[in-house]
Amino acid sequence: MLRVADLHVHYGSIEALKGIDLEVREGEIVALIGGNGAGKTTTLKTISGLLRPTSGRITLWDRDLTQVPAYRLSHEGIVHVPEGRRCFPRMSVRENLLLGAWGRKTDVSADLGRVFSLFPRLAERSNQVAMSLSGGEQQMLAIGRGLMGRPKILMLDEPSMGLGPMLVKLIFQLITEIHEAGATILLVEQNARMALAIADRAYVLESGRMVLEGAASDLAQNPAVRRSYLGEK
Amino acid sequence: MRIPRVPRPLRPRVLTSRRQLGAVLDRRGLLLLGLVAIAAPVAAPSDFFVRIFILALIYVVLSSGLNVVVGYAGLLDLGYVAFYAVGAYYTSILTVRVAIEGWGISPQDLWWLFFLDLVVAGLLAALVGVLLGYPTLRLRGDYLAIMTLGFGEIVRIVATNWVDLTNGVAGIRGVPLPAVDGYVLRSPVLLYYVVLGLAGLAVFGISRAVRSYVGRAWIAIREDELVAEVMGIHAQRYKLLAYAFGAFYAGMIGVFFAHLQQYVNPQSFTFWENILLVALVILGGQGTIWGPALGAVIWTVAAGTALSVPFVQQHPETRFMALGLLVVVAVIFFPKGLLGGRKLRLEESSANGSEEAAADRQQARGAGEAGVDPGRFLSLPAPDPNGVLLRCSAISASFGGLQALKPTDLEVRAGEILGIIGPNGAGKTTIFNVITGVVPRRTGEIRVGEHVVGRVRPSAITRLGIARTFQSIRLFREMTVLENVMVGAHMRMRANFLSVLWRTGHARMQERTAHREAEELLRYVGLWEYRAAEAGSLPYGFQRRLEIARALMTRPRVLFLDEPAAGMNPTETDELGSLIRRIRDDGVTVVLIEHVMRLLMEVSDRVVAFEQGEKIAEGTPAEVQANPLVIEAYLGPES
Amino acid sequence: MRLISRLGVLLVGAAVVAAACQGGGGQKFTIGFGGTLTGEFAAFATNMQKGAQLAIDEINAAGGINGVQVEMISVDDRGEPKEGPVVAQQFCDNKAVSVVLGYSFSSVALPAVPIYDQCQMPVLASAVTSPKLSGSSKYFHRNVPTDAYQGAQMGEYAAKILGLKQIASLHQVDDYGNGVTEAFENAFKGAGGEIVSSDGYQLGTKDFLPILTNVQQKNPDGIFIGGFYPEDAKIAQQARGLGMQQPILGTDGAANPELIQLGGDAVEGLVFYATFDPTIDLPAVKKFVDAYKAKFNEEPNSWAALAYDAVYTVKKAAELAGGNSRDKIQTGLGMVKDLPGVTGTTTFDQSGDRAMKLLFIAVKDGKFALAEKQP
Amino acid sequence: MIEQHLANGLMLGAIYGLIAVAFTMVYGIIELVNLAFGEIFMSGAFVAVTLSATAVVLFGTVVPMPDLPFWLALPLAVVFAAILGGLIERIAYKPLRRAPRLAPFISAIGVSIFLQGLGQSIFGTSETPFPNPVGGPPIIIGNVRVQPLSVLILVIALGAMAALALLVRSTPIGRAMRASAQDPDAATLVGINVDRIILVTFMLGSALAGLAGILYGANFGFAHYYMGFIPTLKGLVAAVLGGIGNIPGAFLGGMVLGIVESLGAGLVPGGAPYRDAIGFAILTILLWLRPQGLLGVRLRERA
Repeated sequence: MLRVADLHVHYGSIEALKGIDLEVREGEIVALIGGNGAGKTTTLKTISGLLRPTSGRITLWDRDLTQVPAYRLSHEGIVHVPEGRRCFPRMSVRENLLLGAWGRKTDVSADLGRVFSLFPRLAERSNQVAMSLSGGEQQMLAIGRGLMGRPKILMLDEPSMGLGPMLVKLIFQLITEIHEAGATILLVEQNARMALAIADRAYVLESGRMVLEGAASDLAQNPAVRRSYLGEK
Repeated sequence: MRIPRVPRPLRPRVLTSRRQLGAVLDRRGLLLLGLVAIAAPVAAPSDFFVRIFILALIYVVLSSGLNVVVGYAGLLDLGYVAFYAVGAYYTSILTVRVAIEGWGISPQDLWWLFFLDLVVAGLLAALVGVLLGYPTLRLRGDYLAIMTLGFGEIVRIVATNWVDLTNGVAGIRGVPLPAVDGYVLRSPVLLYYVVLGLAGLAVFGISRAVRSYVGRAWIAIREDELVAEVMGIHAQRYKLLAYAFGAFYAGMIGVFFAHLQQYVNPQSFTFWENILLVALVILGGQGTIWGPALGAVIWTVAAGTALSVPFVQQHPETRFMALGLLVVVAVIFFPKGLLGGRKLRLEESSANGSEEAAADRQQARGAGEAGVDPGRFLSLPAPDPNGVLLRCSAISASFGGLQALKPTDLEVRAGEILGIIGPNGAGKTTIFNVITGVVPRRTGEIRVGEHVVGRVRPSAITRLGIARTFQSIRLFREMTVLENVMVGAHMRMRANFLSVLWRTGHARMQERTAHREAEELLRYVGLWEYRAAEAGSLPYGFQRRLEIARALMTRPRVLFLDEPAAGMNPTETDELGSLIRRIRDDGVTVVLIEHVMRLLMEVSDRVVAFEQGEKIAEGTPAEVQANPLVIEAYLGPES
Repeated sequence: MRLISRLGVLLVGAAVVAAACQGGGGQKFTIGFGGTLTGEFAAFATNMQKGAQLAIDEINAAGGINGVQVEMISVDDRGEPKEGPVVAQQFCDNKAVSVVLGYSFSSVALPAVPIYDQCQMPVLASAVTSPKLSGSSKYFHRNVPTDAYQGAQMGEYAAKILGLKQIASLHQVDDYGNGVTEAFENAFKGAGGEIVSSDGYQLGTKDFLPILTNVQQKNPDGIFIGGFYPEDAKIAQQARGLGMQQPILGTDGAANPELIQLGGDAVEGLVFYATFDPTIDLPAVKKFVDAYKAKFNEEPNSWAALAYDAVYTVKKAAELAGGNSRDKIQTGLGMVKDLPGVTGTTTFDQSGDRAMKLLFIAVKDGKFALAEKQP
Repeated sequence: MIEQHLANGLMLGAIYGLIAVAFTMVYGIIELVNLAFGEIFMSGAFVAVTLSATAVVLFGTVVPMPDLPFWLALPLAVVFAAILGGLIERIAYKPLRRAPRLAPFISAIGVSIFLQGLGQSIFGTSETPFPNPVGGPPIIIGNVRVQPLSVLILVIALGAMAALALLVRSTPIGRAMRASAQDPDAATLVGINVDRIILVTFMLGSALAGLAGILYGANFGFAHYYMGFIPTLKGLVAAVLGGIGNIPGAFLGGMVLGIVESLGAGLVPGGAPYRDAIGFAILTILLWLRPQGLLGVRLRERA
């Protein structure tokens, strides 16, 4: 469904991605794991158009997205929930969610109802401004806002970052639920253990190159992965 | 025959100054520049150009002085010209209205007053700078700009309307030309050399100031005032110093201007002048030594020579249309200024293979081999009798009615690693903020050892041996890695401002010591190779470590780490764990907020758990992990 | 480093080129014209510039000065005092320039005077009226009378001829406004009148309601404005808007046809004095007015007229002294006596000022006309 | 008498308020102090006066003009100002989106200088008369006299401000504006064309500045290429007074500044020449006591 081929991205003179290939099939959860500075966030930002690749192709159902401006991509069905949640801090929960459906006139309130039923905490706080929410609630809001965009593919960047163990579990549970409801998900996670637990397939990125890929369960058994990313000595 | 090079002593200048200079200007370059400056009036085809050069040099002083405030300390000042006015009016009033008209002294006998006034007016302007700067200290960014604009206008309007003192718009006439022992410097060429001397003095003084710990403090404030404060920099004091120092030069050159014109009136000190000066600083490159000077020369000479172009003479407004266009084009193509934005990057730093750098490296390595113990810098005072370093009793904090931290007791014992856990919004970071003075506490008492901490600025708390890092990394991104760490030495820099300008032996030695310590700390955290890289260009995990090194540079008794492992993978997290242990073993007590339980539970001696602004559990890691309240609120079952 | 040394070379190079451009001429009589040609207050100098240009064109058509064609170099000082010496130096350095005209602001002329003094350049200014310039240098002349003289004339006129008893005075806070108003007030009080209020305002003020609201309370029987026509027009409009119907007196600053365009009905009846009256029935004036209108599409004002006369005064000086050098012009200016022009006759006194008779002019039916009552 | 001074200040304040709102909108979205509003202000006045004349002198030559009625010339001039503002944004600010903070500010200064010179080239150095579009006798309430035009100015300004505040608060486009202001990247990710939103904001702000220029010109009976400078400075001060970024605050700031100036110039003996200083002094004192402005919210330091 989503295919990334030979993607190169530069920050100034530094090459952050050195030709990566990646594929997400419909209905999958694909995890992208790797160390700091490996290029995980860069990959997502490039797919969602925030960064321009130096070369390479990004296609969704064979439609070339490489030259589509960033703001169009969410309308194409690529929705990116960025690292650090990035809710609109001085707007209410409801306004944040409505913005998720920006540009769409139909069925907005129905979608709003669906998100509220998925995240009852948000429904309770729908008139609070986003900056007054706790970290976990903000993450729910960010994901909810993403869902409002009716994603064909939902890209989550470090949804567990900075959350306590219980919340991390809750967020992963929610991701599984969303997936079971039919969403295709590309997940970037530092918490490789959890990510591999829920993913169908996974990629391992190191210094801008894909070094491993395969079924998530296989990778979770791979000794190199276990040593580098699962913290086994 | 080859003469073996003797390794030179370690020179801190090498790494720090070049980047700040913007354009690299070595000794040869300086010499050449000096020669060009000296030859300029002789080479000039007519006195008209000499007059333009004189104006250009006046603007060099003004823009360089303003650069201290805007470019280094990061305070957008739209009222700087007021200090220039203070200097010009001070000398005019004293010379003409008091001495010549009031006391009937002949101008010939007053020639020395000009030279005296250069200094006195500079000091007076500095004083006014402090007075005007004081009420603006709380303001940030654009508010500050508008307020300084207001001050500038007020000074001008008062000068216009206080006729008894300033003679209003009519101005003060008959200010004598500069003279030496009665010989009047009537020739523009001689006047040029006077102002060249003043400009040289200004650029020299400013370059010395900014290449010292004072300059680092200014840049730190510009980059992140709160963090600068936490590094022990009394931000308000240094902002005032920037105002005063910048104002000094404006006052000084104002004196020259008045005597050059033999006349002052408020029309020379308009808002337009302020705008122009800010534009010159930005166009040339704010925060570089030569940028603003270059901007001033280009602008003045271009605007001046345009006066001779027949087309411009017929359509005078095109002179300013062209300048306007030029500004837009220049800003679009050089947004950081002509000399700005030339930074040493990661790759360049290793390519910086000059002999000097090599000598540096060798020297530093030598020092390491000589068995210097990194922990030496982490020297600790003797622990207090109860073994408690920090005791908080019933401290609390609230924002806008929301009580973020309910009255809480907390003690930190010497030599331990204390872990703090809790869900988001539980008040963990707030505790850090209250202890480090970043957030005012509503109630309670904090003791460091025997010392009761009053309601003081963060910098004062840092002086008590408390250092911290931030949850979201807050480095001085535009400074190099080494400079970042050196900022941490700020509290130990005792050379006063004058000896910094004079670069006394004491000041130099101090700078060298800080440099050496910073390099060793960088080696301690494993970042030595990156010391010349810009901090913002480091990978994320390195930035975390750099923040720790910078905090350690303040030689703390207690180090507060706020989620240092956030965003690290397990391998990095493990490395971080051993670094934290090493820091503790070297004698620094550590307080650690962390969500990564594997790390926290492994390294902590004790753990405190918070929820909703309250302490809910305290004990050994095992105890806390087993605490049902903690499990319910935070860890969840099966942890 | 290379950047900076290259820049130095570049600058010096540019200077040389510019200087080369600057030389030239030699066969021409060159007049320097300095004034504020850009910025908020550019109108005064552009008017003078036009007047001078007209005179130069006429003279050139008639064979020039002492047989030499005349050209004018205009330089903008932007109204900035710091430009004063630079512009002066530019004229001094240019050996072709033998006299300098113009000047919009005394504050720009004052720092320029010592430079002209040094290079012995005669100056004949046409719009600066500060008493401080009187006798500031033997090279400095002007063909516009000083504020002190003009203001006093108006004060006496208001009290004695118009018979006003109580006047509220408004003045722009600068050399010109302060000087002219002080003279006016003293003369008016000396003649038995009373000044009920005296308020200042900054040049360029648009909103006079605060002052006028106060003036209205005093209910004077006349309002005097020591300022320029844009402000005169606004004061008149706003005063009429508040329902004040008192007669308004202006100064030579009002002597500009724009006053009527800007002020409309509100300035009807406004009385002021001037050195120049476009409606006066003299052949020379009519010729000047017609030629000016034809060339510039607008009515001439007194600055245009003064600069026009200044050029003819320079011509006369050159002819009297028998040469076109700075030296000769300087000598010649001292010899000019009762030279007729569109602004009356020109003679310079010891301090370089011009003594002359003022005309009192009123706005009548949307036009300037000699006031009914003349001294 | 004090009532009269208040009435005087109210009208002046309405004009300052409009410019302040223009500053605040643009500042709110890209943190830029757009000093070029001064020249947009000027262009508004000139276009209105030009369209409603039978002929004007442009570049020194007489050009016939359509002689439109004021009520038609006004909206056309406002549209012109909006388009000019949009052009400036595209040419001088958009390339600087990722540049250091002060760069666009300096670019704005450049634009301002350039347009001033252009104004002088086109319209000459003299003031152009601006005929009073609303004649008629003054309205007298008690012992206060106001011009019908002043009342109209107040009504137009209040209407424009209210419409704008409503637009930003309660419409989707307003929501998108706020979102782009608070987090442009996140706004892009939800599908908002941030560049276009910024352009729209600029055009709206420019329309207001142009409107302010027309009202100012009509009220004081002139148009001049330098006319925008001082009122714009005042508008900026007003925006800061009100707490920059806050639309009703900016308008309130304008009102406060207008009234304080009028009272200061009228009631303080010898105060008239100091009127500009009065405004700045108030600003200084207020910022000292309340650094976030009248209605601004103090943002808590993140740590």
